[in-house]
Amino acid sequence: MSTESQDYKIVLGVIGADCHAVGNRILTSVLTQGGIDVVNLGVMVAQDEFIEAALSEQAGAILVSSIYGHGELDCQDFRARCEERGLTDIVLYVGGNLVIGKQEFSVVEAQFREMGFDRVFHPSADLQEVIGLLKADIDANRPAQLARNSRPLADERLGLSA
Amino acid sequence: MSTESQDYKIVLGVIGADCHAVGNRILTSVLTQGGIDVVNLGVMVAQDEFIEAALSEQAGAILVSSIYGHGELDCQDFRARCEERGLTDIVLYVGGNLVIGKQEFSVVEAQFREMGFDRVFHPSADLQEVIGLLKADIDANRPAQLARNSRPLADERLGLSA
Amino acid sequence: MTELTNHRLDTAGFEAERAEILQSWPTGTGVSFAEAVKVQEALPTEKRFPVALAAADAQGMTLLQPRAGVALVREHAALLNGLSPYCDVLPTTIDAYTRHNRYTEAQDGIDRSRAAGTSLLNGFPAVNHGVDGCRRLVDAVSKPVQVRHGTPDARLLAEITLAAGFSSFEGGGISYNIPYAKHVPLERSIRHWQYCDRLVGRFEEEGVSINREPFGPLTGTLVPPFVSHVVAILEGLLALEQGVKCITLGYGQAGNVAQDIAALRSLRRLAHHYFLNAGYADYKLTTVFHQWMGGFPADEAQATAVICLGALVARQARATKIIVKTPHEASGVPTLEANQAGLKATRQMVNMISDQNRVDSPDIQMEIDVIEAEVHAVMREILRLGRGDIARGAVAAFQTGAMDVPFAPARANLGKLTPVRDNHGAIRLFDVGNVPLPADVLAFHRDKIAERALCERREPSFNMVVDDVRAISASKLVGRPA
Amino acid sequence: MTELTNHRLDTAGFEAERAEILQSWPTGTGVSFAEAVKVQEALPTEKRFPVALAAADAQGMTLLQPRAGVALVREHAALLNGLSPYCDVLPTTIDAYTRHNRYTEAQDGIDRSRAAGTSLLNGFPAVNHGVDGCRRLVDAVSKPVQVRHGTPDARLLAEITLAAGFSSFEGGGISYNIPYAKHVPLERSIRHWQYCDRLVGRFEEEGVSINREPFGPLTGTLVPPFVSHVVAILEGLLALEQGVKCITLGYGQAGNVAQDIAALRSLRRLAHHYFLNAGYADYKLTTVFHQWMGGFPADEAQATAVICLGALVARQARATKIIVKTPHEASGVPTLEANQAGLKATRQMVNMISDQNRVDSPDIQMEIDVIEAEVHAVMREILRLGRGDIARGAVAAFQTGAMDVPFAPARANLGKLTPVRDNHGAIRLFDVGNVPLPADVLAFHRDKIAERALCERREPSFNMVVDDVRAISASKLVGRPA
Repeated sequence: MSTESQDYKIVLGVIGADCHAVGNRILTSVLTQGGIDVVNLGVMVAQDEFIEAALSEQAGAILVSSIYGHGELDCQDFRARCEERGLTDIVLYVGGNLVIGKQEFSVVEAQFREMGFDRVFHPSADLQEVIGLLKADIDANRPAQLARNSRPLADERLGLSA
Repeated sequence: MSTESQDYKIVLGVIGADCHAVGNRILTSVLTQGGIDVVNLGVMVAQDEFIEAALSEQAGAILVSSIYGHGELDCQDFRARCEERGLTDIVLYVGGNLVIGKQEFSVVEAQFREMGFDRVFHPSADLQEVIGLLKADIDANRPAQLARNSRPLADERLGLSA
Repeated sequence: MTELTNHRLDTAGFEAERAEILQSWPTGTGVSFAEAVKVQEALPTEKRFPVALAAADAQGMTLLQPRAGVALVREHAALLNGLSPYCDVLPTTIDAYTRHNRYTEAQDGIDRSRAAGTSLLNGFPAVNHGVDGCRRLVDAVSKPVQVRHGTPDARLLAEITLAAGFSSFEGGGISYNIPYAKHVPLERSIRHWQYCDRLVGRFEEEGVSINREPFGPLTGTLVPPFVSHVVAILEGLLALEQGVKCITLGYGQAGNVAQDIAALRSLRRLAHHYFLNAGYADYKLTTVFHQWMGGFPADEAQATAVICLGALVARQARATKIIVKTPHEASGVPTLEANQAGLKATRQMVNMISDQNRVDSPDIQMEIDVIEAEVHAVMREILRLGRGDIARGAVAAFQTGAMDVPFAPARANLGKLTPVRDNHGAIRLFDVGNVPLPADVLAFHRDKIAERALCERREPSFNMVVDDVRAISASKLVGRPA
Repeated sequence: MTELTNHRLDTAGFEAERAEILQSWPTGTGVSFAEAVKVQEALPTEKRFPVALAAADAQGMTLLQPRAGVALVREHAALLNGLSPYCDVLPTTIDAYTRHNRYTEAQDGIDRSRAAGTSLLNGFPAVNHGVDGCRRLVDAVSKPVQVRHGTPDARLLAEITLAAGFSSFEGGGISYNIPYAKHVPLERSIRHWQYCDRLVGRFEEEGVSINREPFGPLTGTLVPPFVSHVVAILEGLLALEQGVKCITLGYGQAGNVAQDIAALRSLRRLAHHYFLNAGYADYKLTTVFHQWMGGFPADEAQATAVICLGALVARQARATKIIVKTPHEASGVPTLEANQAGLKATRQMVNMISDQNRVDSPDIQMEIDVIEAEVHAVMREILRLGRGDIARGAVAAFQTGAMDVPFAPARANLGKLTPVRDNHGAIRLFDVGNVPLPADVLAFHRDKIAERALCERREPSFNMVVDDVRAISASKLVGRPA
């Protein structure tokens, strides 16, 4: 596998009026060390800011955090908005305390998958597992092999690419 | 009301193989201060010991404690045994942790009332309330007024009776 | 806006500003100060926050307060009345949209909550409910109620809630900006909170006491005691200048028992020192201890243990009030039952510790000495930067990083200071950033961290900090390598 | 029976007694010592109690152990396996009929439990299940298992359970008589426990270590530390004489943090003092701390707070093991889930305290001094009464009341000593009875109680004691007047 040499660029942020900054810092640190190129938008990020960053940075995934319980309101129509803006086939993850109060996780998960998120995470999710899933999902979503082969593979093998 | 001058004698004990002595001490102390004449048999008391004491002391009630969970086994047929031994119309109370594990109190109460106990108490029952109920139940169970009137009422009124 | 200084707002300017604020959202027009004073005067004693605090302080009691807020008035009143038997003073937690003055979104949340039959907001949108809605709430409960939020510009919120009979108001120009906002300039939020404090001062002048409580825990994550103490002292001074008289300073549990006790004891002492030195004498100072504000274990029994440690330390340190967490903490907004459980566990622990021996030790004294040296060093720098004015000085200190709150979202905060736990779990400085601490204090921090590094056979690094941040929810205090 | 003395039982007498005991109930015939040694030798390391204790002691860890026992083997194994992930060492609590050697009633309980589909016994009737049943249990679990009971004559129980691979045995001739029986003479129970200890000594001689744990908390109700310490030291000495080598001494939480820490620290020191002075050197000493053994609050959140205080103190005092209570404590035998909750809360608290500063204070040192003076005074009297023999001395001391356990059911106990809490909640002596404590110690107790009486404006009386007994379940430590 040559996945090590692949680039995994993601856009990360805390959505809505949510200013919980700690998890965002931790995520950035752990994902970066896990070989992910993190474009961190910080806290209080609007849907459009996520989408614009993903477009301009050519990111493979958007990771949306929501800790304060308004996730249900803030994440409405996120997938539709992405497609509307031409961001098709992007991997969408969401995680945190997504709803008000303690609810069965499977119910919350189903709700957010229904809303178009590819994966839904607990606040206590194992970040190493998240890294693994993220890489797999981004790989699975990449343009066909042919297109990819047109990139300078030799350099990649020699580790010469920046 | 002349209840103050009445005697309220009860037999108290912890039934079966149960050696929880603390509650027994506390009960004795509080009931005595509440104007109840307590014949305390202590811990590890057999059904027959309760009954013999109630007969010989002419007690108006038997208070059975059970803390260790075997109450269900130890209290079986208590009422029947009382009647068999000629102890009819005695007030029977039971209290403590009567069954194994945390069960709905109303279920336990129904079970022990079915077994012939007049009242069933939590371990955290209010002891002042128990004293009130005990006096009322003993009074209600006394032989008819006529018989009672044959006792030396004058002495009672003067507080001369031992 | 004129340059920010720590001086009492002049009456004409204040009244002009007020007129503007009350026009900024339709419910603002429901506010009349004369009416507000009458509403406050009509409050029975048992609903006055300052009375409850003064009584607790005089009798050496510790009050319990939960957090709670839902979208609709009736549901919120029912929630508070469900909590009331288990606590001493009541909260009203404001929703996140209102905190950012997004009243349109808050209204949307109210409407959707009505439709859904359950609160979709994480708090009570007091501005949208207006004076009448808030008064219905205050009328429906039987204990003092405080507004708890996280609003950089809380002027309209303060006008509406205080007019409705809330008798305590949490927050401050620094503590409700740095941890709660991203783009708000510090001079702006401090100025807006001068307004809130002046409003409280106006009530005091009418003989109505309103409690003010700067928000102690800041980001709630490995905040060194001196950092939150400096903010508390600054906000206390800013409030006193505007005429506030009843002040409760806060501290969020850090986890190490000795450090936490030292922190609460030194907070009281340092505050009196700065308040009295600044010439204020006519004030009532009390303290509030926040149970662990960082990540909680998901398991409810484990979460209750975290709550219990906080309760124990708060009582050992003789806090006037405890802000109580719940066993649902890891899942966000708790149910009524979970909230009651947190209060009951806290009450039991507080009661069991209440009469016990005063806790003291050389370790506690050492922590007090360190905290005091740190606070004095930063306060000196703030006064220097502000040329004697602490409002100007505070803004400048955050700009230069002389004051720096770890893990804060605000751009106004430098974010270079990085804390880490030492080998006993006390919070030390891994990177002091630009904070001007004395050399001996820095050496103390370095030695303490080196002791841990040696024990764990790894160099101190940001990984160690990450491990610490996640430790309590993983059932440890210190984030050791597995 | 020859007169009781503290000397190793001679082999011939021991073997004769053994033959008799194994005949006393049908399952006794299933015991063969040679087989028993083989079963013990075949135990994997992770199932050996002494190994777990030694490792914890060496690494400064605190082990957690729940209580659990139900009537049937399969159900009991399932229960232990449900607890196993949350604890370090396993219990098997024996039912109350077996404790009184009423094996016929125990059999009735087994039969009725089978019929009812739920355990009607409050523990595991190990004698009735015999060596085979007990071996099936030990085989079904993956951690060390201890027998926990309250049996004045535990000879057959010890034979059967140790032959089946249990590797720790709780109890002692005093601690399993005075709080657990009514009519059993003390010389008889001590003699029967010499047998149990000798049996363990025989295993030690075969190279198989078995842990012995005298029962620390006694009646679990306002027991002054010196009272349980004297019993622990006596039972330790009695066990050592019979060849026991792995001893865990216990203490039950009294509630006052300073006194509890002092008690556990002094217990270790005093035990070494008496053991070494008596000429024993080849032993391993560890300690066990029992979370609050008195009445619990019915509310589960409040009960968890009581559990958490115990966990904190146990870890601050560096106990080797904690016996963990559950949020169902007030209702008797807990469910699996409640038992897990108690363990999880305890683990979280222990972990959070684990790395923190050693707790020390003048108060703790004062309590240590008092406890040591008390223990030495009573031990001197016991040695005097026994003319140098602690077995004879123990019996005589209980007879005269020189040793006296509060609230004990046994007739062998005088019951004059009456404890009460002082103004900080520490346990003091309201009535010393016939216990020969030094005058300065008595004055200390008197002063401490007077301080409380003054504070409560009432004379010390048995009412104060009653209030104290009921205090924790009513959410207080000290039973103040309403």
